[in-house]
Formats: sequence, structure tokens, C-alpha cells
Amino acid sequence: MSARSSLLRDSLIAIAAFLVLAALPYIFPSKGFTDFVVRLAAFGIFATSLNLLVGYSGMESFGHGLYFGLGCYTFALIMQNFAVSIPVAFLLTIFLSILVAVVVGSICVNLSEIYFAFLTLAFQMLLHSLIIAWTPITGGDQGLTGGIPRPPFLGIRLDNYYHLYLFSSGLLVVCLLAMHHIVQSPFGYTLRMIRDNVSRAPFLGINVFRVRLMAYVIAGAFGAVGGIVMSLFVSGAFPDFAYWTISGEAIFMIMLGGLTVFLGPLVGAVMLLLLNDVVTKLTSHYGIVLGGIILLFALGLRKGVLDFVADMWRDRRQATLSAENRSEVAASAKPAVAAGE
Amino acid sequence: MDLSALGSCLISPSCVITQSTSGLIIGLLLFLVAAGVSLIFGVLKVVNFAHGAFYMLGAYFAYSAYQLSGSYLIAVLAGGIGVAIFGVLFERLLISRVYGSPVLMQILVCYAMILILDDVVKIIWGADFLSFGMPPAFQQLPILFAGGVVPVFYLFLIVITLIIAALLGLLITKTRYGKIVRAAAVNPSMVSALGINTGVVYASVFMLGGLLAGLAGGLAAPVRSLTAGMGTSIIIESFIVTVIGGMGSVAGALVGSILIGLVRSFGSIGFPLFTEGLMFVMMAVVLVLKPSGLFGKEGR
Amino acid sequence: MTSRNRHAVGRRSVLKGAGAAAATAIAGFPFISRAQNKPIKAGMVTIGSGRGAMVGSASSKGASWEIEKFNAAGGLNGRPIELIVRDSKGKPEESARIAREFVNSDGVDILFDADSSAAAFAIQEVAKETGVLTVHMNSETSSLTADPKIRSWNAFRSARQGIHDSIAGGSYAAEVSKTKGLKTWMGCSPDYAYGRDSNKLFFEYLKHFHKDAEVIGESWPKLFQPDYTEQLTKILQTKPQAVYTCLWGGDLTAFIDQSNIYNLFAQIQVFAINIADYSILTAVKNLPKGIHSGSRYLSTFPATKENADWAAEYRKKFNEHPVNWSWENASGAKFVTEAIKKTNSVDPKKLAEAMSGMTIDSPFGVGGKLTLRAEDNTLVNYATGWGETIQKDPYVPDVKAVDWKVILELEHEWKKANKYI
Amino acid sequence: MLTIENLSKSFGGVAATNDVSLHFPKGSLSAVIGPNGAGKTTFFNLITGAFRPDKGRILLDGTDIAGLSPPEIVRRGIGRAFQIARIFPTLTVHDAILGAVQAHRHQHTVIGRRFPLPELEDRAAHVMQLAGLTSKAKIVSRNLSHGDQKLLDIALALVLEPQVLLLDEPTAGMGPEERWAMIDTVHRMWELERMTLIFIEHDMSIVFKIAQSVKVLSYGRVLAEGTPDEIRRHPEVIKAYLGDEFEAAHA
Repeated sequence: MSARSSLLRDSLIAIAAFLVLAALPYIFPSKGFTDFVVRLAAFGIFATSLNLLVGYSGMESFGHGLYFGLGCYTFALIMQNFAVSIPVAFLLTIFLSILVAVVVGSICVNLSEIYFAFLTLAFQMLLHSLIIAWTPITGGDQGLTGGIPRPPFLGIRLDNYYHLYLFSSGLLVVCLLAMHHIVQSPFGYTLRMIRDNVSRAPFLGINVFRVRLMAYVIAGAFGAVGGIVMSLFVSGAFPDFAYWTISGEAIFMIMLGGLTVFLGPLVGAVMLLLLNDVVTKLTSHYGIVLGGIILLFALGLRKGVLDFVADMWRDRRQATLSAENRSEVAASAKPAVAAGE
Repeated sequence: MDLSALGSCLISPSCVITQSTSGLIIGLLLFLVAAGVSLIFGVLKVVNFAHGAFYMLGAYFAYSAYQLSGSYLIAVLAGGIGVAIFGVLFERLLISRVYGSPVLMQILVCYAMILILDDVVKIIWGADFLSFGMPPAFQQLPILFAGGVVPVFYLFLIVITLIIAALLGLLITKTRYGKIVRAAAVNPSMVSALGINTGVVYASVFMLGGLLAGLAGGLAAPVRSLTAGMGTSIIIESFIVTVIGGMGSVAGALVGSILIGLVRSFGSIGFPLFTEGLMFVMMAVVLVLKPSGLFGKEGR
Repeated sequence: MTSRNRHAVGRRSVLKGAGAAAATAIAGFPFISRAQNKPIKAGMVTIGSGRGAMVGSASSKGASWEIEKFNAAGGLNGRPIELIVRDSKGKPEESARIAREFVNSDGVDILFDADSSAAAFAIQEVAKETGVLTVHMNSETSSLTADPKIRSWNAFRSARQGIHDSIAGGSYAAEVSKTKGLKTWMGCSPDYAYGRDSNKLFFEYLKHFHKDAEVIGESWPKLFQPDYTEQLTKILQTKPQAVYTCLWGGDLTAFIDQSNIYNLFAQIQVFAINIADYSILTAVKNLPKGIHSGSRYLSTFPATKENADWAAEYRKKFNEHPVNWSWENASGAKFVTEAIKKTNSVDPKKLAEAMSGMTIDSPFGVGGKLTLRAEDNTLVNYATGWGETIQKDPYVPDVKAVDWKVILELEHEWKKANKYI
Repeated sequence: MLTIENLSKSFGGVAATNDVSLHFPKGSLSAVIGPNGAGKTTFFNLITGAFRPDKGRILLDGTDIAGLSPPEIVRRGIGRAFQIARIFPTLTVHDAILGAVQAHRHQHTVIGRRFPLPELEDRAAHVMQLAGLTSKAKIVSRNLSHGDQKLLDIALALVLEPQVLLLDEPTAGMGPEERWAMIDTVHRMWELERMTLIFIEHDMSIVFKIAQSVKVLSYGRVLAEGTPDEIRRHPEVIKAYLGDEFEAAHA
């Protein structure tokens, strides 16, 4: 709450972050590392887009995986079936996701809390059922295999792993920058108001339905970008990407990393992916270890890591502010009361 | 899609009887799990994703009890009581610590529990699936009724689950305990103002939910294969039932469960490849038209 | 490192794993691959949790036992093979990730795919991309090796293949149909790639061998569906004379248990390709007699001393019956160790060259031999046949072997029809 | 100028508001009183669109606004604060007020720029000053004292430059000193902004001290209306409602 970041400052940070990311493979020349970052980009974008809803708008969607799966399948199918360039397929995918989000959102966003959660889940599972049933197009439970063609564009060759790494890192940085800008815009503060007190907002002239729908569509579009990165990474698509568990994973990332701090979901994504990889590597008792760690977090911290840090910082700041204020009030209280009598 | 097959089934009494009983049996077993989910949500506002794992535990407890005792009755009771105790422990030790937390944090705890329980089951009972075996008393030829086929065991299951449903209904509507639970669902602070320990009420609701899920696991064990992760599919269906019936409504859970059972049994004839999608379509339609569910009270 | 697999990965390597963990924790980075020159590393991707956990349990036993023998015999000039097993949780994308991790971070020399068939396709992509020597040890989906677009020079299959089993099943079922006068059929197979594939091909070859056969209905349970009541009642409504199902594992036992209470087996001839496997035969408490089944794994088929001995030793070692995944994985590992011995190297090119067309002595082959066919890197000449169940050991006393000549001929036509050749 | 004609609303057969007709001249300061359950809050809810009336008209400067949604009604110039302060707990006082300003100026869905929009700061500062919240601008709302939360609630409504401002028990839950400070502030706002102010109040000493006109509701009906003096003497009011309190006040 100190000096608010400007777009310029954010952009500079983003450029610096991108340069660091671009240099990292020279320090850690392992494909394991680049693979990790590409996956992180997909999940980081996806989890942060969900947090636009969960954290900033108070809309607890269980069905955000709809857009991850939709983005993944749409992009892969376009690339496999039509001779278009990657940017065109990218834009078409986003366009389709926005269309779907407008329709689904119009039906869902008016519902309160748990009903919103379940209805979004129902739509996601419909997509999943469709993917499973429509085998000739989607490959059914086998997933969409056979690879994605990657024609070069603007000198970017996505069949090269370092190019894919740069492209994914770039998308991650750009999407985070864009989403951070959105939550820091006047619109972002309107979302916070709706989250904080949905019954008060209409009495300030805010059309809650419209604002929520906008948020839902924006989140859906960014969610689809996450799906696109994933489809490039696995060179295809799998029905799991549209299953409810993918929404669950994004929620865990948010809860682990923190939902009140913008970078919380990204930190959560790093944590969950690392946990998954390391735990899978070290033990056959994946469930007990991962479950135990989640329990420790949920019952110990009761909030995400960054939330925990931010709250400590905020509380201290607010305590000093209130203390200052109390002494000011004490100094000026007498005349006010006198005037009232 | 095969609508003509569905049509010809609907005009044949034997087909209607066979499919209806199969729908009933699917639905009623589902009801035992869904009723717990619904009650827990209604009273505690906790979405208990771990309820499917409760069901799994019930089946495994029953399996071990059956191995030891050879009695199906003891096995089912062991499933029910064992999971009831587990439910109380789960509520007191874990869930009660996150009552004030966001819903998503509670779900996270439930999810962690699923991960752990699936692994624990694998460690104790092994990675291979287990088969319970049909108790000798039910190893009989199915009954033929107006051309329809009804297995004796399913007839037994239908009767016993209906009895449990009736008892549950009486418990919730007619007893003092039921009144307290219903009051706690509406206004927990009022209950505590009356000098009733809400912690006990909450734990008891988890006990009841666990009992039902455990009984369901035990009852179904002879016709299901036991594996880690067997709770996953039933929990998703339970949520569909809960949403369709109305969260917190036992009657709604009953109607919703039977509805899902019938959709599955008749859907397998009419839409063999899309029965699952059909359930989600139903859920979406109900949510859009009446978000609080068929039997739910209109929320404010 | 599946839970019950203490033999595959002993205390030593577990401790080593912990040491490595500490090292990565200190380095703060799990991505750095270290140059390895000591043991030969083999990474196995398999299912270790959830409903498919038994796949990992049996697969890792089959492979690890073979590797143990290789190591005990001195390995490759003293270099043993170290088997690392990781759990994909049944998700193909996770399988692909682990496969890439094996290659990129752990630097494995050999990749064992002991996962589902959906995962096999994802792992095949990794195999193509990285050029690591890969053996698919569980996937039965024919196109994995038959389709030249999917096939890869460095990837082999040491498992049964759907097309072979379907031809075998079709020819056996046709014989039974002719003697018992079965004409009307129904399918009841799980609704996923393997189920659809197997169902379609079985009926294709049934009709090929028996022109009068007619499919009068189909029902498609979901994979891992707990309850088959709706499918069973549909079968009872449709009243076919015979039913084909390729349900497997726990789904199959639930199907049998539920069929029993409908008295299905007394009314209808059931052809269940996956019953004759000890995981099913010993698990089902009330196994009906007279079910027709393909041989998955039986210690009595092939009826040789080698096979019976192998099964007995396996039981002694792991305290459980070997299953289909056990022999498939043992065979896959055997091909690799033989190739390593033959080439005296772990270079993927040399190994692939050696494995292509390789024939080994094996208790599971017809006439004691198994071959990795050179033209498409897939296993042929394994024992396959059908028979009827009885309620006790040996469960399927009289397995009728199906002639590989017939299988290969029809497979050739099938490949042509699919434009694979 | 706000005119209510034959306004009715019932819930499950019980009439919460029953054929109410009232007139509030432009710039007037009126109090709505009545015993608990008299339908005062329902009356506010109907005017602001939270409930849809069963019957009747709500005329704002001659235009019927009955049946419009809350945002539409707000945009026509009716602001509202609540009995239990409805604020935005995680936002600072400044951010909440600025959020209200941008909503009022139709800037709340702007994505291209950063919050706060500098051209709106003046209005926010003005309102904070009116409500006496300037020194608390940086405090997160949930950390405010009860009285300040009520003030913030009122300030949020004031942002909208309402022609009509509805305050539901602005002094609810406050101690005597705090009450008078609050009423003082409210009165000052009214004097400075010159809107039509309608407030619900239980404390008769406050009502009689500042209201120009008093409307008495009972069982959803208008029991009486008039100047404080008229109401003080109104026999039915005394009988039905004021009773002991009135006696006590004059004892």
C-alpha cells in the first residue's frame, strides 16, 4: 500500500525478469530446468488467472480448468488440422475462449458462492465428457497425440527447446504484467469492492453482473493462454487438462502461495510443481507425503506463504497507523464533542 | 445415441422393471453417501470432498471384518461404525481447525485427506484390487418379476437402504437431535445461545455422515471391487446429487440419488456414450433454473 | 519404488535416494544432471497409486527380478543396472514429464514404459525426441508400433498386442460358436481406447471366421466404473447368446461379482479376454465355471517346466502370483540385458540395432522363444490361446493355443487395410 | 423532490409496507420513526430498489423509479447508508471512497489506466473531509472504530452527490457522546451539500432536535407526519408509539 507501482515500473521489472529468465539456461544448462520453467509458465499463468476470480473478485470457481482444457485442445486442434501460423492459432484460441466465457459466464456469474462453484464445475465436466466422447476429433481418453506442427514465425522456432523456453517465459512475463495491470486498474479496485461486499456495490451504482462477467471472461482468456503453453509443452492435449483435478491443482497453488498477493499463485505453482516432482522422485508414498505437507500448510499457516508474509507486514503497518491516529483523535476530540452539545 | 432402443425399452414392462430396479440400486447406495455430504454441507457449510474416501474406508473395514468373522452383518456394522469413529476424529482433529478459513482451504484439507487415505489403504491392504465375495445367504438365483430380473441381493440392498433412509428421515425431522441439527444449519449462534455445544453437534454430524458412508461401503462391498481410489467416482456423483436435491436436504438427496440412478440405467440404453455428460447437464439445468436445488430452501 | 517392491529397490538405493535428496537440497536445484559412469541407469514410468496401482506393483517386480539376475551375473563388465521406478499416478502428461525427467535430469540409459496405453503414446513422443532406448512393456494398443508415423527406431514393445489377441480370440470364439450354435453377440467393453479397439477387432475377426455371427447390441461402461448394473440389465434385455468383454483388473472382478447375482453366466456364454490371469482368478471369490478367456498369464500355459518353474520362483520371491504384467516386463528387461551383453555397450543405437529382430530363450514364448520382430519392433511368438474356466487351480485347464501363422497372416492384411504397409 | 404514492410490499402475505404515501420536498431533512418491525428499513429497501414493490409509485422529480435495479436508482441520485455499516473491509478509507467516486463517474470498468485516477482525487478528498475521515485515509476499513465505519458508510453514499440521501440509523450502536458527534457531522453534510436527507432514528431527542419533518410508520402504514412539534403532540403517536418514552422525555 506504499507508493503504488506504475505501469512503467512494472514493465521495467518485467523486462528484467525476462532477461534473467533468458540467461538462466546458460547457468543451468539442463533440459530438466527448461522443462520445469515451461510447465511453470503454463500453470503460473493459469493459477494467476484463476486468482483474478478467487482472490480479487471473490468468485470461487471450481471449473476454471474449462479454459485450460479448451485452450489446450483448441490450439492443438487448429495447429494439427489447419495450415495456420502459431500467432493466428493463438488468437483464434483466445477468441473462442472468450466466446465460451461470455456464454458460460452469463449463466454462472449471478449465482452466489457455492452454487457458482458447482455450476462452473458442471460446465467444465461437460467439456471433459465431450472430449472423451468425441473420439474421432479429440482422440478421446488417449489424448490428442501425434505432435503439433510448429512453423517458425518472427524468427521464433518453437521446435527448438530454448526457443520454446523463451517463448513460454515471455508469455508468462507478459501475461503476469497484463494481469497485474488489470488488478491495479480502476476495474481491479471495482473487483475488490465486489469481493469485499457484494451487497454494497450495487448501491454505489456498480452493475455487479457486468463487472463479474468481465472478470470471468478476462480470467478465461488468460486461462486459455496457460492451456496453449501446456499444449506446446506436451505437443498435444490430454483429457486430464479438462478434468476437475486441474482446477483443483490451480486452487491448491493459490492456497499454497497466497491469494491476496499478486504473485502468490505463481509462488504456489512453483511450490506445487516442485513438491510433485521431488516427492515423486523420492518416495513411492506420494499421497502420504504430499497430503501431509498440504495439511501442515492448511492447519499450520492457515493461509498461503505470501499471504502470511504480507499480513505480518500489513498488521504492523496498520498498528502504527492506528496508534498515530488515536493520538491525533485524542488531541482533536474535545472541540468536536463541544460543538455537538 | 439410440433413442429407438430407449423407446422400445419404455414400452416393455420387463425392461422397465429391470432398469428401474437397477436405477434404484445405483441410486440408493449413492444416497447413503450423498446424504452425508448433504448433511455436512447443510450444517457445517463444509464441502467434504473426503466423503468418497469415507466410503472406501467403509468397504475396506468391512472386508477385513468379513475375513475375520465370516459374517456379512458384522462386516457391514464394522464398516459403518469404523467410519463413524473415523469421521469424528477427522472433524475434531482436522476440519474443526479450519472452520473460520475460506471454503477453499477446507477443501484443501479434504483433498490432503484423500491423498493420505488412498496411500494408507494401499499400504495396509495392498495395491491389488480385492474382491469381497458374495455372502452365501445371497448366492441365489435372481427373482423373475413380470419378465424383469431382480437379484435377491439387490432386493435386500433396496430394502435395507430404504429402511436406513426412513430412519434418517425420522431422526432429522422428529427427534430433538434432528431439531438441533436443523437449527444449527440455519443459525449456529442460536444453538450455542441455547447452551448446546456446537462442537458436539458438528462432530455428531460428521459421525452420522461417516456412519452412512461406511454402511454404504460395507453394503456395496460384495458387488464392488475394492481398490485405493474407489471413492473418487462416487464423490463426484454425490456432489451432483447434493446440488440437484438441494444442499442440506435429506429428502432432496434421496430424490436426487434415485434420479441419477434412473438417468444412468435408462441413459445406458438411450445414450450409452454420454451418461456421464447427461448427469452434468442435469446438474447445470437445475442450477440455472433453481440454484438451491429441488428441495433446497431459497437462499437470500 | 512401489510399496511392496522391496526386492526391486533395496535399502541401499533408498538410502542413496535420500542422499541425493540432501545433495539437491543443498545445491538448491534438482535439475542438474550429473555425469554418470558407474551403474547403468534404467528409469521405469508406471502407475503406483490410485486404481491402477497394481500395474506398477507387478510391472516393477517382473522387470527388477530380471535385472537382479543380470547384476548377479556381473552386469556389464561389473556395471550393474540400477532401476529407478516413478509413479505417474495414471496421468499421461505426468508419464511424459517423468520420462523427460529421467532422460534430461537423471540421465537414464534405458527407459521402461510400464504405464497405461494412453501414457505409452505420450512416452513414445519423448522417445522420438530424445532418442533414448525405450521399451513399452504394457501397452497393447496395436497402432503404437504398427503405425509407421508413430513407430520409432529406438522404441520396442515387449507386450501382447491387441490385434494378435483379437485374431486369436476371434478364431477361438468362432470355433466355439460353430459347435454351440452361437449367433447373436453383444459387446460390453470399457469406453476408452483399448476397450473400443479390442471390441471392434474381436468382432471383426469373429465374423471373419464365423460368417453367421451377428452383433445385436453394445454397452460401454466407463473405465473404473464401480457399478455395472445398468450394463448387465441391458444385456439381459437384449438377450444375446454370447457376450464379449475386455474389462480388466478390478473392473472385471466387479463385473463378475455383479453378473453372478444376475445369474448371467448360466444364460449367456461369456468371452472375457482378460480373466485368465492370476490377479483375477485368485481374487474372485465365486469364479463361475465355463467362462471363455484368453490366456493372460498362466503357469500351465505354455505347459513347460521352464514356465512352471518361473512361476513357482516368482511366487516364492514375491509371495504372490505372477500376472500378465510380470511376464511382459520380465521379457522387456530380458531383451535389454541380452542386447547389452551382446553389444557390450549401452549406446542406444547399438542396442536398438541388436534388439531389432532379436530372439531370446523365454518360458513365455511358443517353443521357448520370443522375438522382437524387426519390421515393427514389436513382440511376436508369445504364448496365446483361449480356454474355459473352472473354479479351482489350474483355473483354465485346457488352453487351446492359437496358431501364430494364422495370426501373422491376418495381421498382415489388417496392416494393409489400415495403410500401415 | 421525492414523492411516494401508495407503496406496498408484502412478504408471504404479511404486509411490510402497506399503501404508504409520503412527500419529501427538495433539500428537506426528515426523520422516519416507528417501533421495531414498523417497516422502516423495508421502506428504504423499496426506494433504493433492493426490493421490488408490489404496488405503488416512487417519483423522483416526477419520474417513476419503482422497479428499477439498485445501480439504476443510484445513478438517478438516491444514495443510501445502512443500519449495520456496509463497507469494504480490506480497502483503505481512501481507496474505498475513490472506488465509489469512480463508480459514480462511470470510470469503474476502466482497464487501460492505473488506480487511483488523479482527476477523481479532489472529490474523494472533499468527501473524506466532509465525513471527518481525512486523517484516517490510509487505514484499512476493517480496522476502523465502529463510529468511523458508520461514517465511512455514509461517506460512500455521499460520494454519489445524491439528491436524496437515505440514512438507516446513523447512530445505531453508539454511545451518547459518539452519537452527537455523528449527528453533528450528518447535519453539517446536509447543510453543505443541500440534498434531501431522510434518516431512520430511534433516539427521539436527536429526531426532535434536527429533523424538519417527521414521518411515523407503524405496521407498515403511515401513522402520522408533520413537524417535530406536531408529532410530539399527535395523540395517536403518543398512544401507539411514543408512550412511556415521550413521558420520560418530558419528565
